[in-house]
Amino acid sequence: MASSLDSMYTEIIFEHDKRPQHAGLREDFDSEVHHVNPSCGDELTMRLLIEGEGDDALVKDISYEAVGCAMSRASASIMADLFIGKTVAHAKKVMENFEGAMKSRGTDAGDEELIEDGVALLGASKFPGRVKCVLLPWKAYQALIVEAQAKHETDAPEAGEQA
Amino acid sequence: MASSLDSMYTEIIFEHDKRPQHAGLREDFDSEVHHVNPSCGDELTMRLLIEGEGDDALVKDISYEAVGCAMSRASASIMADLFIGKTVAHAKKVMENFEGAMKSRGTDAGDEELIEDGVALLGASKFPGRVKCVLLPWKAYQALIVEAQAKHETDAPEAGEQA
Amino acid sequence: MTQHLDANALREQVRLLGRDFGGTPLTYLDSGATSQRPESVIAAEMEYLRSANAAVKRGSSRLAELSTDAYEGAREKIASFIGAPDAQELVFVKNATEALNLVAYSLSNGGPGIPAHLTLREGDEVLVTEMEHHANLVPWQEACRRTGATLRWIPLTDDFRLDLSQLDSLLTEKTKVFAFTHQSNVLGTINPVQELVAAARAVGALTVLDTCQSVPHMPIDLADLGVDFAAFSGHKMLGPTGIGGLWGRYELLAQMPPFITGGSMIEIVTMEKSTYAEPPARFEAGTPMVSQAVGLAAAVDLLSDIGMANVAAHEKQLTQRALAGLREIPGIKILGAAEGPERTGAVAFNLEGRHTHDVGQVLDSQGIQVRTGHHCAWPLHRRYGVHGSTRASFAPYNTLDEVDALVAGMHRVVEFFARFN
Amino acid sequence: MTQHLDANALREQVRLLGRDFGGTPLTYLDSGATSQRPESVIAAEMEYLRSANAAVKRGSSRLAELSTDAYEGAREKIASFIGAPDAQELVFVKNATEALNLVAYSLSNGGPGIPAHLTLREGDEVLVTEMEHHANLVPWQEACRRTGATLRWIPLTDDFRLDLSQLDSLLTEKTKVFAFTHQSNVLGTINPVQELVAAARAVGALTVLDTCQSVPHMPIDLADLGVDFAAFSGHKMLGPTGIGGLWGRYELLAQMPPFITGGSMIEIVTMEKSTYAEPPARFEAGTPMVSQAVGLAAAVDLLSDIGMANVAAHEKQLTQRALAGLREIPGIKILGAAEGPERTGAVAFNLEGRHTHDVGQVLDSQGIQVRTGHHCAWPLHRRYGVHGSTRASFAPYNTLDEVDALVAGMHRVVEFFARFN
Ligand SMILES: Cc1ncc(COP(=O)(O)O)c(C=O)c1O
Ligand SMILES: Cc1ncc(COP(=O)(O)O)c(C=O)c1O
Repeated sequence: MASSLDSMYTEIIFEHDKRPQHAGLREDFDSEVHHVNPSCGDELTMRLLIEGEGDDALVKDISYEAVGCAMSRASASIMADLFIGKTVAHAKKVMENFEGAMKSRGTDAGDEELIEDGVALLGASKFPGRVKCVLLPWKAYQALIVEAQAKHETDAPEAGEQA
Repeated sequence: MASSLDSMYTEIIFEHDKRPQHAGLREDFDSEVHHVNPSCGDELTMRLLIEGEGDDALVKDISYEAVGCAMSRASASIMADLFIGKTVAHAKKVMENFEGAMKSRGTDAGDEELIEDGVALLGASKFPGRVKCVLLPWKAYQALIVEAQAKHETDAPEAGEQA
Repeated sequence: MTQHLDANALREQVRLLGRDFGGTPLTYLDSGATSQRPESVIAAEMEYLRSANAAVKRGSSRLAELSTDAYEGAREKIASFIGAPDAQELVFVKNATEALNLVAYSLSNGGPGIPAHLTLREGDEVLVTEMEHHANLVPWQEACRRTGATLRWIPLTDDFRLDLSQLDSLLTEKTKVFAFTHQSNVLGTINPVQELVAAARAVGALTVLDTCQSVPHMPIDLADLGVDFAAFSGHKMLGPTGIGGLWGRYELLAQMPPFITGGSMIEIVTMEKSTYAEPPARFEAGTPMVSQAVGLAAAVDLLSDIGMANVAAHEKQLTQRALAGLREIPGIKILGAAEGPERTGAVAFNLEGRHTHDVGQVLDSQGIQVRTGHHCAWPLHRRYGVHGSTRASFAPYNTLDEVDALVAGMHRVVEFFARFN
Repeated sequence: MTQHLDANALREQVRLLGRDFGGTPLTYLDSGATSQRPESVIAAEMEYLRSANAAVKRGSSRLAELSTDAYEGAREKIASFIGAPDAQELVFVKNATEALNLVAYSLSNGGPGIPAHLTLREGDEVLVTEMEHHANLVPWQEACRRTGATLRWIPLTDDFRLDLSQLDSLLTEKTKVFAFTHQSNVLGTINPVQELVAAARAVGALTVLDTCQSVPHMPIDLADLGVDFAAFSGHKMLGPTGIGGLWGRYELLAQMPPFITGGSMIEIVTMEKSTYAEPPARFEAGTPMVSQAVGLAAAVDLLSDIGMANVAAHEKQLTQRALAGLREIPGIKILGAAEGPERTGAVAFNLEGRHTHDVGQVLDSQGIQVRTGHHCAWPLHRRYGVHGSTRASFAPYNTLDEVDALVAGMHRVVEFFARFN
């Protein structure tokens, strides 16, 4: 069997697939999205809760329900684990590094310091057809953060003046 | 210049093109059609007057206005000349023989006894793109005769009983 | 016609099938999605391009004559292949999806003088089935939305057939159009076309048959089937992409308004108003896919040479072998009936606890190309409680060895994932 | 980029141009209708078919990856050739006619949540011109009929240009769409796109540019031209039939409802209802024309190699030589302006007292292939009081010798008919 297959499907992937971290939908959230992968019908519902404003805001919770392949389920689990408890600014940096590596077709190994367990997902970067599966939760987070921040700004209209 | 060109464009064609027989639209008619050749925009208005019923009816007049190439104008002129004064049955026989020869790509010379001057039009049968031009008036006649006969039947509803 | 189909001889003609992936040979089992083009099809298109290519049906030049002959000759050949009584009933389109949209739009476009039985209106119903490909579902949803008509559908039974028990209440005097597939692209189920057509006729409904998965795989006689319209794609029957057909009864086409409009489909054009040519020209606006029609005619020649009865028998054999082999593997659930006269062509399945993407990936690592996902039949998958399936589908060039490779490949898939249990 | 265009070198790559008719060599002067495919275009398509052909954008197989890369790579190459800021703004269609119908249908389909500026309604106006090809006229007549909007048009001047003297009263706040051609396929007139776009912007009208006759013949930068949509056909630019493009601003495409619906353009499908994918997928229902897109990308490579500025200069030279030669022939009337910076590409004319079919036939007997008839621009011909015209049109592979053959050929036409005076 091709070794690129073995570098994609590893113990850690199936660990996350079988026992996804932070899975389930929790009631306390600022924003919710429902994303699908139209070519295979995979579906992801994800919720985000943040605290504070701007880049310094904290990711308090990411909860989700993911129907999909091992790669996309592991990806949601790993991402949630990476982001929860971190600042929005940090999440953004991780996201950029991870997306770049994921789309590099295996030429960019990513910054392990930043993306940590996300490295385990990069095996899929050699399979362009599967990159979408892995990025599904990350794209969901991108939509969620925009919405959550907009909500916080409306909730606290004086924020701008206070700054 | 190719001899097939010379066999299409003959004195007799240009004679009819320049001095079309029976041209002009006359007021006494049973049916009228307006046909076009959509690919070049040629237009033909043609009228038919018959006398009597069924196959024995006489073609009393064919009048027309033709905008088109030399072949299609000559065709209208020659056809009108062939049909006027003849029975509908005879016209039908001529039509069948002529159409068969015209669509034969030059393999069927037609029955000269029947189609007479129509022979002059058969040079176009080697040019499939031009067959439409030549057949335009003949198709018009086919539509006209159906309409004219229908009209005569309505005008004389007892016709069937009398026969 | 040969007595038996020689798949290996045919494979020699399909260069792509000989390729490998770094030493792993290719096993192409996705012809239900798109088939591979034999050299004779490629050669016919090239020969046309090198000797006769020009704008068709225009004027007085010899190249235009040659190209028109090639295009109309292709129409005649393909029409006769599907049993169309008259070549003028065959409209060339880019794919089956365009063909089905053509009917759905034409019936909802209306216009001056279009008869009521060819105009969808509020109060009318369109009947489809729960096993349709999206191409024979979404256009009807949209036509209903535009016109106010109502969409209804025939549900599926637990044994992967149309549930016809309530047909009387679904197919009624209100039904203006009944659109259904000849053969499911997932289940392989062949529907009882003549029975359904008779029922539609009895209530005066028009019938639209999706023949995407039947024309490439069995002998078809549209006149005999009795439907009013049929749609198919060239690329699923050894022909080029970019060409397909809509067949329709001439008396219906002749009364229907156009769909796509523009050059070559008109009669008279003024700035104020246009009138339209007779079918098939009325439905072929713009410069047509001439070289692709020529390619499809060559594909039809090849299929006729092989003999469609032989194709059907061959694919039946492949299907049976696949079903028998896959059934033995623990954890595999076939999405479709057991082998029988009313199922062929495609074998879809799931491996318990594993997603179709993951299964497909491990098959791919062995060079085996199958389709994963919902195969554009999402409602069907939802009906059977699955999100997708892994599908192997066959063409005349597939061999029993390839089916065996699939079965062996699935055994390896099971082993591979067992490591992580 | 070469400094000058070497038409003879290019001719070596186009096999059909070397053919003859029983000893009479071919002179192909009908590339405005359809161009000939160079061997590099044919080879690119064949290479794809023999190594990578599969259903694109589907699942987890390596062939699907290769074919998706080929298809999306073609999109990027072609998008950059026309100056599209983002490849996702380029929708593949079968021809320009489909592209223009796509816009006309999408703007008249309506549906939940479609903004008003993208929905044609009663009271709205659509503005076109009297020089449009039927492909950019009839779809708008039909869209107006379906929606109750009103069609208006810019008339033509006696010197073969748009008559912009009344533009203020034609292009108003009521105008929702202004659709016009970049270059007339009959007159050769190049319209002042930027001026017209500015006027449309001032009243908030969407602009739709027919670039069928400009993209193949001159450098085009759509972003720079400022239009909202543009349509072109592959077969007029050395590419295959069956492939063309609609370019549109992403923010508009993203808000527009689909045209043709079916597989691969959906987001979620249930029996009741479907939602749609993002552009360009939303507008590419069904199996796409992958090998043809690959062929068109190869054509674009070739044109880029030659350099579009060189193509334009070369065709300008051919046009001038044709105009100069034909003008000398008694009885010939050119349908179009004298040579100048705002006219190129096509030379249409009439011979007094002779029908275009008859003229074309005698040219054909000399191997010269031109187009006869109204060239799908019937209103334009009516405007100038003629039923049709004979048109010579050029591609990069045409030579001055061929233009001289046309002029000599027309001298012979005059002699031929003189026999019968
Ligand atoms: C100006 C113009 N617009 C539109 C078209 C239509 O192109 P197609 O037939 O490829 O759809 C043509 C070519 O025939 C044209 O010259
Ligand atoms: C049953 C069925 N209908 C319709 C289609 C659509 O065909 P195309 O994508 O060629 O338009 C397909 C193939 O994808 C199919 O299998």
